[in-house]
Amino acid sequence: MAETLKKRHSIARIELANITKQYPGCLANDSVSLTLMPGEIHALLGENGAGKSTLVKTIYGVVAPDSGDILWDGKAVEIKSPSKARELGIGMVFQHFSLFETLTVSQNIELCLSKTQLTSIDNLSHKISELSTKYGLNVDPSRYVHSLSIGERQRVEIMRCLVQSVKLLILDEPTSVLTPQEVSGLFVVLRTLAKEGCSILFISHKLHEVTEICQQATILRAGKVIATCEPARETPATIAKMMVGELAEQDAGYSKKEGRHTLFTVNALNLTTKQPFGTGLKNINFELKAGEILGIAGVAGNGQDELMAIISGEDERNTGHALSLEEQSIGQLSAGQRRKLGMAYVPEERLGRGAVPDMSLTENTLLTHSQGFIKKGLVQWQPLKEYANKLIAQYKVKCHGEFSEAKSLSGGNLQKFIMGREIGQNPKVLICAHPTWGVDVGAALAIHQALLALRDQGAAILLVSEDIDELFLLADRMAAVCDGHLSPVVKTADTSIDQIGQWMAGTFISTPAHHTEETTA
Amino acid sequence: MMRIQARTEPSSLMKVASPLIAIVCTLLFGCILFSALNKNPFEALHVLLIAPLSDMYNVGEMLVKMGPLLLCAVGLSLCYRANMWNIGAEGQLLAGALGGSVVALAFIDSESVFVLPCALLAGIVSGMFWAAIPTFLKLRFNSNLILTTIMFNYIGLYLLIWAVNGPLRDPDGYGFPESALFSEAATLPTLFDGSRIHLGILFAILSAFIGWFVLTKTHLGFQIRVFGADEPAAKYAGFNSKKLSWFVMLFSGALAGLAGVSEVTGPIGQLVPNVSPGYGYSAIIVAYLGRLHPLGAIVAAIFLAVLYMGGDLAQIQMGIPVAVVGMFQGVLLFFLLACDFFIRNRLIFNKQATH
Amino acid sequence: MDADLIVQILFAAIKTGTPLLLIALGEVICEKSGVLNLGQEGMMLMGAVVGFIAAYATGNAGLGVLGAMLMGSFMSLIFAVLVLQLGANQVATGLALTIFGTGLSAFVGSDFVGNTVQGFQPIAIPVLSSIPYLGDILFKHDILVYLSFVLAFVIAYVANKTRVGLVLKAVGENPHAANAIGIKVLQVRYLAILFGGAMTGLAGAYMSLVYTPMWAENMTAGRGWIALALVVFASWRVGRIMLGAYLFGFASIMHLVLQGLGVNISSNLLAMMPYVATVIVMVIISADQFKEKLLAPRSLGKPFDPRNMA
Amino acid sequence: EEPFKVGFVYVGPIGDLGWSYEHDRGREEMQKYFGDKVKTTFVENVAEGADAQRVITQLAKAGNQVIFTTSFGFMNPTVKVAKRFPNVVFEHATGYKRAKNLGTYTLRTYEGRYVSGVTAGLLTKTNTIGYIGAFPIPEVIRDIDATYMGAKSVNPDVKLKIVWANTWYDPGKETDAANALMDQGVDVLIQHTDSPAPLIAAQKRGIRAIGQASDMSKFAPKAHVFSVRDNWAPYYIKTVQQVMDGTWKSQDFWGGFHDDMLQLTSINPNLPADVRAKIDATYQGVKSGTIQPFKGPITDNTGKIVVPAGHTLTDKELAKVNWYVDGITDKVPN
Ligand SMILES: Nc1ncnc2c1ncn2[C@@H]1O[C@H](COP(=O)(O)OP(=O)(O)OP(=O)(O)O)[C@@H](O)[C@H]1O
Ligand SMILES: Nc1ncnc2c1ncn2[C@@H]1O[C@H](COP(=O)(O)OP(=O)(O)OP(=O)(O)O)[C@@H](O)[C@H]1O
Ligand SMILES: [Mg+2]
Ligand SMILES: [Mg+2]
Repeated sequence: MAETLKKRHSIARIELANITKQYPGCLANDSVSLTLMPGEIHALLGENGAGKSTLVKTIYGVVAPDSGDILWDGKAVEIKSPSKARELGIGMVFQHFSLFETLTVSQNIELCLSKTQLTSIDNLSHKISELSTKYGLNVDPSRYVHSLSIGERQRVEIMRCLVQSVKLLILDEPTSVLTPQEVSGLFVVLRTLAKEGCSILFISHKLHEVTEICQQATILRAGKVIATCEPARETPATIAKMMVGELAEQDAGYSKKEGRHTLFTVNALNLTTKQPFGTGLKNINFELKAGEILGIAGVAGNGQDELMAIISGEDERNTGHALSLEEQSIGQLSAGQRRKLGMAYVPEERLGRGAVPDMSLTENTLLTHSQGFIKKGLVQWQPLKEYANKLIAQYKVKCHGEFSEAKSLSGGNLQKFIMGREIGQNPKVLICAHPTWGVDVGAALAIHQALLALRDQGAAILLVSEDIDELFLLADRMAAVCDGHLSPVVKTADTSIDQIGQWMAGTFISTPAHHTEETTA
Repeated sequence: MMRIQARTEPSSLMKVASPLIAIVCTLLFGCILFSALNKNPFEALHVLLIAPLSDMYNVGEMLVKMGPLLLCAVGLSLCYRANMWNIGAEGQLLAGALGGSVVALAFIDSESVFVLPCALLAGIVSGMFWAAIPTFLKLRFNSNLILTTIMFNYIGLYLLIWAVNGPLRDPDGYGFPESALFSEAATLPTLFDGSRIHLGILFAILSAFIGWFVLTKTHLGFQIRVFGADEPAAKYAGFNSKKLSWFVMLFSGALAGLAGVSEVTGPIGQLVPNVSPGYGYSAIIVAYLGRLHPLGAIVAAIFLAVLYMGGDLAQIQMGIPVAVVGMFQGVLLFFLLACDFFIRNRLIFNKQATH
Repeated sequence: MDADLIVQILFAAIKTGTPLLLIALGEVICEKSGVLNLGQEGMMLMGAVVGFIAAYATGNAGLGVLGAMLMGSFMSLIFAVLVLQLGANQVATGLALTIFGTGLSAFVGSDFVGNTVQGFQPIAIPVLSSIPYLGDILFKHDILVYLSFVLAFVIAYVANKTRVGLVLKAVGENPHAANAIGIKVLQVRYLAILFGGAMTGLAGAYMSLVYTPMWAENMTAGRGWIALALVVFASWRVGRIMLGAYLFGFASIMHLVLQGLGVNISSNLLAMMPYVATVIVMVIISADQFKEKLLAPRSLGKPFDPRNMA
Repeated sequence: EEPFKVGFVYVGPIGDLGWSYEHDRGREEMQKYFGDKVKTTFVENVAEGADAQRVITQLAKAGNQVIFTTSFGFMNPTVKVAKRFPNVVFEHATGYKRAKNLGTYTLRTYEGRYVSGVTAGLLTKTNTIGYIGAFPIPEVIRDIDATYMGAKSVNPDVKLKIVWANTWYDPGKETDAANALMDQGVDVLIQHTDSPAPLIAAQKRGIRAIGQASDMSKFAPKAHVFSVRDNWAPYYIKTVQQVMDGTWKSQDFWGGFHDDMLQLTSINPNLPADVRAKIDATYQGVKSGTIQPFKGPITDNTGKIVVPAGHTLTDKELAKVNWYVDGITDKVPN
């Protein structure tokens, strides 16, 4: 301990000097410098597309910088590849998962380890289980990744780094889909690691997390370092101001509304899962009223995916009378037909599902918004383009224009676009998953306001999220899912984070003893 | 120093220029190759690439060759756009030829104007049927389309051979495996005297435009493109994937079937065991060279037809063996495929060494 | 049909299935890494002709095999540079490779038409070959057949049980993720393609040195396509490739045997048998949709360019 | 002076060692015979579909004065082109349609088969001869009959097993067919496909086989009995000469041993002397016409009299044979 402390004041773990990376058409990092001491938890902040991921990918050897130097423990190094980075003792959790779906969790982890690392671990699965109980990152090493929910996948990503002993751990938005319990569990891990002398570079858009655990913060805008600060001395609001300039009051706390008449009902919905490790739905009942936001909290993998799929109609099984929209049973309708009746849907995977990567924004508008743009089977491209441009302007989507391919947008901007597209159809019912996952504060605010405006127009919104804070901010009524059961639905004002947290853990389920996958509190 | 950098947007200049670069490279290669073989390289290249388009007769023949290639390639372009890996155009073409021949032979004594449309229709329907079986097996039993379509190519071939050796054999044909010649009423009219340009070629060009129209102008085409580019997105949007699969496969089967029946009722005039010299397979190259674009397929089909014809002419006029022609064609295709690289990338020359 | 005949048929089925097995074993590795190479026919012909020439010139069939494998790899190298380095479309490049190889092999081999070589002789493996029935079916082949047995087991082991197999699968499933964790995607793909080429060359040598020890133009007669179908048939599993290759061999032998036995069905219809049988078996075994989806390499046929990493 | 131009259209590659290979050798010999007076052109690998007509037309347009189209599938295309080029002479092999400027020619391969049958009948110990057929067309059916009649004439117990390979040329498949026959007790192989693969297979298994179309002795020095070689040169020389002289007339020409268009080549010295003697005798007999395979009475294997006593099949009738003679147990494929 004394050793590390001494080092702390002598040699930096890593020092970046004037890192510059030019992408065609965009300067992603503009002479960025940054120093990280052993045992330091350092936040890297900035709005979407500021260059955070690029910078950390440079450190991890995935991206080659155009110029600039990296000093590791005081010595100049050239990190040409991720294996070189790992050799040095750098671990990284990617923002966009780099997992292999057809491999098991332990195979995924094995691939990340070098031969020497592998030989030092005699039983990998065992080690994984051990770590997962130790850190409360619950994943079964023998499961295939394709059967994991997004939250679980993120845990695997983190586990990948923990298995190798690292000196520098880079986390690119690791908490965006974790439950509060998981986040605090992770923070325990991070603090322990830091105490052991590991440096941590932490990227997050959730500023209260940053103020909670980070000692230092570097803020990027348009590839440049525009400020550094000590988060402990700041509040999320002041940091946000540094990041995106002037903002309206952030979580001013929006007004809550009472729903009006019932628009959409789910009545005694029972459903077996199609996925081998999915969760079946058990007797789900709720009503969605016009002019309200109903929030559903839950740890990933507790049946949210199944619920969303069956409501949206992507799951093509006929549910008979379990689902109805304005008293009309819709169980037998296809996803397309449900859309025509006024349902809209924002999925959690924005690229590859919510938007086609290789298509322009105009085409991506047509993906779900065809009403009024199809005449006799022909697409009216001109009006559609104009409309897409309108969406881009209205939701401040940063892009070159309606012809930009979806994949060229940063995640946050794409999310704004998708939200705009769905809201733009004036849906009666909007089902929305993780609306602000990985979105910067500015964009998140815009999305929140759009949702509230839609609610105020009288739409019913079902908001499924793992971000409890966000649910409390937006939802008028709330419930939680656990193992395919839905808790009672209560007014947000009448509940607390604590109670919802308990419901997420399954305390409301009457028949006890069947929730084993408890997360650590 | 020179390095390669990815372009932000595909270059539209290079989209046009790249085939030209490819051709220049091939010409250079051809010069070396033919000089090494003691053939006059300029004459050889002229015969291979220009002569097929040099007079009206050759142009006509080129179109005859292009027709079936184009018909198959348009259908395949749509299939591949929708991620339906249909390798079965060959079998569908043969099925079309067989189906059309059955009708043409059944009404061999008729002079009705309806015989030809019926034969064409029968060909189209047979091609669709032949595409429908693998589609059904895929959608119902999840069997792999590449595998079943390849197998159905062979099954179709043997079925056709069986038919020309058996029930459809010309009773007055000395037992040879050929059908009787079709009657005038069952023969596609030629468009110009003295050439073999027949109605089927118009069908082919029309089909390319229909394919282009469907793909770019209609909602159906949009759905096909989404379905192929990103299946989860198509599901999310609520597109009916079965309907789309059926559509592209039946469309492709219909066009391939039309190609088959146009061959037997057109330039061949009877059912023979060798209806197709592998049109269905060559059409795969055509589809890709045309960048899976129905109008691009027109250019690519013309190009391939020229190449094939040039091969024959090179044998006739210069005695260049077919083996050398094959080599030359392969290299030309390599260059064409390689040059696409510059649509997506550029060469950058810069003095200061980086990194 | 007596037992002897059945033994003979099975023996022949293995021989007939062997070239298919060899190509499919190479192709499965190539496809597992995410690359679809449709150039087998061209590579195989080049392997056959070069193997034949090498064996003819040196009088040593072993050198012939070596030459064929080198030639196969060289052909696949052309393919690899085009699709990996230059991002050319895999399907079209593979087909172009077939056109090129067919022409080139005819050109190279034209002076060797009408010659023959001393190929490999069958070797009865001591002890094993005296097992009743089984010995006669399995252990009286020539060395290349034994080699194909060994290769099948080695490849199955490597693909399923080793880190190399894991890396291969990872690259085939998600090259971007593989690149991000430091796997050299292009390098893996190069090796996989070259291996596929070598195996296809070997299959060519089997044709021109063992099966019919001679060179004749276009002597492979479309076997590349069948092998391609076999890989799919086997859902990229090595064990099932073996089964499929022999099943196909068996079916194509049976259509001839049945004729010899005087079965009264048109020979053309009998000739469909192997293909129909393949489809039927495929339909039966691929009913588990979910499992099948997991087995196919996800990035199959899609280009990967590390420069375009997002 | 401009050379006299002659064109050839082949269905296969000239490297196929069989049908197209021999036609090309015939072309070469003819070229050698005429020297500079003649310029020959050939196009190989021509598909029998729509391409054939174009290639033939192009040959005609290129100034060829005689064009030989050497596969049955070229018949109708040749007819069509012949109509367009009345001043060019066309010769089509194995077909039956003729015109003023279009003649046909074919081989009496059944003569060779008869000798092959006699030899096989003597050589077989299992009394089972194998016949690998390509496609059930009259030529092949006729040859099967001739083979069987030849064999039966020396060995009354002989059986003939027939396997259709459904290909003219696929070495692998021909090997499979040979093996399938040998597995069923065949010990002499006769093939009607073009590659030497069956001979090689026969040699491996230590049985005997007879070569087809070209001299295949090299491929199986032990197994090889003799090859019945197609020798097209005499016909090509004769025809071109006639056209040059202006004496050519459209006709249906059948060439056999007598015209030296069919040859027994490389008769294996390792044959027993009596067999060798019988081969020579039969050959002479067929050549001189004292042995006529299709001389009545012949009954087919359904019991119908197909050639009445005292009648010998004419060429026209030979072209239409579609029955098996009595004693062959198979049925003619539809
Ligand atoms: N592969 C690439 N090609 C071209 N430009 C790129 C590429 N990757 C990143 N960029 C550019 O670099 C900029 C910074 O991207 P980066 O991913 O580092 O942002 P970020 O700060 O991580 O954003 P977010 O908060 O959304 O994760 C982007 O605006 C983008 O324009
Ligand atoms: N192929 C590409 N061509 C051009 N730009 C690209 C490409 N791929 C990515 N980018 C750029 O990379 C930037 C960041 O991409 P990235 O995928 O890291 O966004 P993101 O991290 O998902 O954003 P967010 O943090 O909002 O989720 C985008 O702004 C985009 O402009
Ligand atoms: Mg990022
Ligand atoms: Mg990002």
